[in-house]
Amino acid sequence: MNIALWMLDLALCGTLIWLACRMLITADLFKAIVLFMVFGVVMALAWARLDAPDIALAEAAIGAGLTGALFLSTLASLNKPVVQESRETLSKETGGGNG
Amino acid sequence: MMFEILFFGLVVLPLLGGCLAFLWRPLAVPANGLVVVVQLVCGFGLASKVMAEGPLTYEAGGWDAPLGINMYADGLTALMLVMVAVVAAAVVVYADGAISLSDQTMDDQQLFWPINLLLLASLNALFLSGDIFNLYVTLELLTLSAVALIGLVGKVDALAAALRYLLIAIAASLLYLLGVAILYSVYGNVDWQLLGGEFRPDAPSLLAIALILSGLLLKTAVFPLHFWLPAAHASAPTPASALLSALVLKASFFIILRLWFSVFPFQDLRAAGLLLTSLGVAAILWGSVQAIRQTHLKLMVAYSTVAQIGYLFLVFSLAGEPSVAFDAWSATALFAVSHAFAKASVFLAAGSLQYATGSGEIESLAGVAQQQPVTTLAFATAGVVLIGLPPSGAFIAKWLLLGAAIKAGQWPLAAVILIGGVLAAIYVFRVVGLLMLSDPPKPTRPIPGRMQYAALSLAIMAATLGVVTAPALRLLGVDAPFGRAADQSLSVAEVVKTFGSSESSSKLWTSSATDGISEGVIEEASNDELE
Amino acid sequence: MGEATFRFCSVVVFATIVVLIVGALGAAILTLPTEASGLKTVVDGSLDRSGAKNPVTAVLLNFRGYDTMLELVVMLLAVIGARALTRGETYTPTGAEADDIDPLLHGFVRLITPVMIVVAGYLLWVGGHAPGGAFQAAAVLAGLGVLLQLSGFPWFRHLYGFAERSLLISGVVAFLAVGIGTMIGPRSFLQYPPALAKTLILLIEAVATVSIAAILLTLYNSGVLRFLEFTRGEMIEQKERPEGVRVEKDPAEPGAEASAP
Amino acid sequence: MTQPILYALAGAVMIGIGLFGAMSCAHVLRKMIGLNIMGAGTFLVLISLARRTPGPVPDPVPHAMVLTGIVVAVSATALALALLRRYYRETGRTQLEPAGDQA
Amino acid sequence: MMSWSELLPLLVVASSLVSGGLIVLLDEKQKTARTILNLGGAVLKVVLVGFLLRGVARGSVYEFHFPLTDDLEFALHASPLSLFFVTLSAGLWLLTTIYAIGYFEDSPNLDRFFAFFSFCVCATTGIALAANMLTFVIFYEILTLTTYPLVVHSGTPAAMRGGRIYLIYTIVGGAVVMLAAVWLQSIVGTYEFTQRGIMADVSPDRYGELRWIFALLMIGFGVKAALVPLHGWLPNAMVAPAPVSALLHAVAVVKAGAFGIVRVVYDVYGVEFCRQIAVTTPLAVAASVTIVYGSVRAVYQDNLKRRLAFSTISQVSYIVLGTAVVGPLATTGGIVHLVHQGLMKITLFFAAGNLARALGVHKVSEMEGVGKRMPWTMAAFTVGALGMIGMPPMAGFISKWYLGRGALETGQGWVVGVLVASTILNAIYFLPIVYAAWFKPATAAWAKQKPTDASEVRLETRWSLLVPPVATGLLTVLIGLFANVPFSPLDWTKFIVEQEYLP
Repeated sequence: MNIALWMLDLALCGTLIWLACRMLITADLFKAIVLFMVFGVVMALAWARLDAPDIALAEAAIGAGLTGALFLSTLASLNKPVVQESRETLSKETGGGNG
Repeated sequence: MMFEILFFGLVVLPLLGGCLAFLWRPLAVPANGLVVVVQLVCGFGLASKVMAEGPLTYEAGGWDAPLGINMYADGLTALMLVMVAVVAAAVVVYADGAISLSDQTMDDQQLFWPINLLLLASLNALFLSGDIFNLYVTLELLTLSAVALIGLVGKVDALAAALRYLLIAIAASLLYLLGVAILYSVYGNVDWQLLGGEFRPDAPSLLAIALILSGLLLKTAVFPLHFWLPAAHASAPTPASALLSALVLKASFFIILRLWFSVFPFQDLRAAGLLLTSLGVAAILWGSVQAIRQTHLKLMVAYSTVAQIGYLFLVFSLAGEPSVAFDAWSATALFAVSHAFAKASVFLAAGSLQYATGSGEIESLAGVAQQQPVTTLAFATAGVVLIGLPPSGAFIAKWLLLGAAIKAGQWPLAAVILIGGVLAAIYVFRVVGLLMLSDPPKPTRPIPGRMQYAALSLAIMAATLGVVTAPALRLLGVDAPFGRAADQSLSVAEVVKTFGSSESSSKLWTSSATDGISEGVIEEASNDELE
Repeated sequence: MGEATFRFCSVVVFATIVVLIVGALGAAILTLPTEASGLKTVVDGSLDRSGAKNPVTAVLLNFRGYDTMLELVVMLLAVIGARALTRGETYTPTGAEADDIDPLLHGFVRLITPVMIVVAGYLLWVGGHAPGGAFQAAAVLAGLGVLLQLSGFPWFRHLYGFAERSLLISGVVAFLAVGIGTMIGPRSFLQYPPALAKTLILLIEAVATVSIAAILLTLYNSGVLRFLEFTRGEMIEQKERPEGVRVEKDPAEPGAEASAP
Repeated sequence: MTQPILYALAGAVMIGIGLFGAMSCAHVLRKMIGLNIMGAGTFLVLISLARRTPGPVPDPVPHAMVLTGIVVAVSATALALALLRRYYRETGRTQLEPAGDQA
Repeated sequence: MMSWSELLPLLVVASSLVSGGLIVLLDEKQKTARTILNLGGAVLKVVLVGFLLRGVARGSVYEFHFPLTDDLEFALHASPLSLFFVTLSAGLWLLTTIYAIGYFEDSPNLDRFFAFFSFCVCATTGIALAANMLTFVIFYEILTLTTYPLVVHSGTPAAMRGGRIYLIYTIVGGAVVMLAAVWLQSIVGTYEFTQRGIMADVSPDRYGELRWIFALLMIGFGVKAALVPLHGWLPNAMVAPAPVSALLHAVAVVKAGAFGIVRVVYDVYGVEFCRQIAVTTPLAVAASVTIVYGSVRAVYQDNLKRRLAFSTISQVSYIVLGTAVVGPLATTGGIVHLVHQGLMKITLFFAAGNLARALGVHKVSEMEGVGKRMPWTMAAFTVGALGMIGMPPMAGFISKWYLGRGALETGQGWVVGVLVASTILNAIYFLPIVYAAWFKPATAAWAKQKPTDASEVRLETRWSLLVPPVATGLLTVLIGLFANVPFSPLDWTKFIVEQEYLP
């Protein structure tokens, strides 16, 4: 197989690993999630390289798209302030923990 | 063929019921009731059919393995399905009472019903599955339904526990899936019987074994991977606690048992088996001690689960000794069933007591026995089974395990089996003693009868399980991974007479017999029974 | 042992575990034969009887259709679980939102909606013989749904209750219905008659697409919570009503339910 | 060293990274990201090993498995995130404490 | 279908189980129904045992087998030895039931009490009839469980403490027995209790293991038989109400332990084999130590029940001693003491219970002059005490006589020394009580207040509390006097011993 494709494969693998690391390292969760969606897209390319178009489609749509959206919306709700009453329950949590 | 009906009753109907229960609330309780009854019928039906005709297989989708997915039912499967059916019946009755105690208008507790049905369906599907990837899917199904059940409460500790459990379970499933992937890439199929036929202990296969085991051990919560269990099982709503401790853990253990003895070359894995067993030993001791130290009732029961799970892992080193392999293996299965009944009952009783006293602390149980005799009796009886005292199935199982340990010359195991029993006695009677204190008879909330008697009936079944060990062991003998001392062609009574004194020699005979032979024996044996 | 030390030690432990796994995995992969066809030949052998020309679809919906059905159940369970957890966080559209939609977005949505529906339909249909199928189509539909919501189409928001629930379960039910049908057949569960295979697969996929789309959308929705709509009063009311099927009192809140009636 | 093996090794590395993240990160959201990476790695191993077929067409069975796997992963993630949100709403926390029982 | 010969032993065991189960279902207030069930169950059991006795005497065999696994089975078998024990427990249970009904009257939780009371006796008969070790262990453990609620019946913290101690001792003991039983089975395979043991075809190189197993069995049974130093639970269990103490000491628990030892020596190992592997002498020593130690401790107890408890510890070891001193006469003495000690000790506890209930007398020092207030009770007490000392013509004399002769016959004179010593000690801790009760003026608090209950004016206490001790006291004298008539305990024992020794 020709060298260019080899380069491409290497690049894809490298990018994937790099993205994976970045995701876990970056301090900013929002950035991490964006990286995750990019990661999904790159994965789709990798799938395509492995002659798995079905999975490429699914990954692009579900893996990158929906999961990313879920992460984003969750992050958004985590950034919202919590109503006062529930803050008090903070002490509760240790109460039920295992001894 | 009849298996179709059984498959329908055990998998299709619960799924359908779950959907409908979710769709239209008035259907929820009837659907559960119907499914539970059908499950009982199908469970025992399958058992009798297996006992009569030997192992059964069924091609879901009509494509034979390796292309399609095979269902497979032998004695072990049948026993597990019966276990599920019985426990589920009691839990559903109890849950009906429990839910009636709380506000009807909220739908999230009504969601217990559909989730419960899906959980039962996934359990049955798991026990019937003959395909390790299908096992992955059913495991995920089981995990999600379990997590959903824990989360139902919405209490903070329950949420934390459920979240932790889910994270662990996802990682575990991925490890398992990775192992499956490797096995597929080596052998080109995922049917565990085909795999068992061609399994080679080469590097990738061994790695696959390690991955699959680590995933399943995480889910089975064997020491030291138990850290997620107590909080999860203790903070879940009581019916869920019962289902989790009694059935869900058994599912992942069942897969370990199945793969280890029917697929993996366990005779070449003595070291690994020894490791598993030592984990079990550690679990027995550590879990029991922790249970003794707890102040919260349901946490105590949860730690007792950690301990009792340990007993299930003693088989992995005992089975290395061919002459005692079947005893150890069947005793383990028997112990699993006995523990399922007893632990479910203990959890249900504990939940009732918590409701009655309005507090989960053990101290607050002082003198409750006068107001709640039935629940107290249930708790005590089931507790006695946990200790492993007669005439429970656990007693016979411990007797067999003890015998196996002694014959195999593994004295430490014998000691641990006994010590575990004594420790269990300490934590059980600590509670029973408090309950029976005469001072001061304090007022408690009334508990609906169906909650009390669901727990009690399970407890009594657990306590009298020893009476039916003979048929249970004959069922387990059907296509067991080990030859059986006395084959089914003789009625067990005769066996005791003829083989009784010279049983050791007869053991040696069958240990040399291959599965094929013993299967043949079973075939003709069952024919004899039919006539 | 200090927090920092503990953290450090655990990180070291984790790292060693991971390195071990990766190393073993890599070694195992390198020992594998570089050529293996798995079940490809078997699949090709019976592809013509499967009712789908795309081998993946054939495996997904015929050979291992049982898996796929259970997988739909998994999604359904996720929805039910999320539903149970997001209690009280009702998704109430306010009239205001419906008004203050950006007209540009509005027009764009009007434009894109039919296109996406067509794309979804194409993906679904093409799945029979080429890459594509229910999941991909459903994903597109779900994306469309999200878009419609963001652009605040009120009519969409009203899809709740019985109708929504029936959409959610429809995929599983379709599978089960076909399965029961084949069992009455009398054939094995989900064993399509070769003649009808194509039709049945398409039928299941069509229903599954809509169902999966609804599920994905609901999952997404369970994420979009209006915390600020969560007023004090509701919270208090939340705390006081008995929760879940629990029959025991939360041990951490002494006295709340302790006294017997 | 063929193309499938390359991707398989990359997958192995990703599994490692994801697992490490899932174990060592405190924030639940990041744990979930880690688990998703781990899943992606697993799928990558499965698919790339399925590509070892002689001809141009890979073995379809793992593809079906991975499609199933992806959907299962999304479902699990969604449930976990729902749990996380509720947990946050009750406690205002985004981490699982105490450290005694690390997930 | 099951034949009568299979059914009968099962019925003997199950009768009290059924009555107990029915009592559980009763409501606490249904006093008459409960009483009927209690007495009915007890009487029925006695009748069934009667059938059994007649049948066995006519040489017919009663067996029940139920397979649990391939090589484990639940089996009952009515051998002469087991019948000996069954008759004792059935008979004394009837009396104890009558006594308990009168003793408790209207105190709370009686359903629970009487239910477990029945279960307890069910377990005892099971132990007696067990045909193999598995069955024996099953009932042995059940006995532990069913006696616990009786010990802690009063529900006071003290009772709970006593119960806890009792439970820990017996559970550990049970575990040891179980270990030994399984180990034994792994050596000799499946077996049933058979006269002269089952060790015939065990290769000598396993004798070492067999000795270990024997030691374990003795320890395990020694816990319930209260062999020193395993006796710790017995004095603490004194917190239990008088009927329970009577049950523990005379009918059920302690006897079960002793019976287990007898079973092992005669029907598992075989007494000859025991001597062959030289395990009897250590056992004899342990028994002797227990006899002397128990008597010595008894002397220093002021609390009446505690004194009786220590006396039990010493007296029960007579049975063990008789077993360990190999030889027909000693064996006769030991086995017959199973019954004699039961009768005498239950008499003493009934009497003690009456004193406590009617006059609130708990201490020996309070008993001065009590004989005038409660002559019948004290008469029974006196008979029991004298019997314990071994004064002819009481039953106790027979036991000691045969034990002594057996010892001499086998040339173990030191045993006689032990007997004499313990007899003297018995006299030291019993005679002063008797003397004070009859001949000293009443000084204690009870002397001041007049009896209130009408029945206590007519009789010294209500009849249901009076009949049992008088009856047992009477029996103590009678079986002493007519020791050699057919079907007397001694006669029956000789029948057993013949089968054990004569070729």
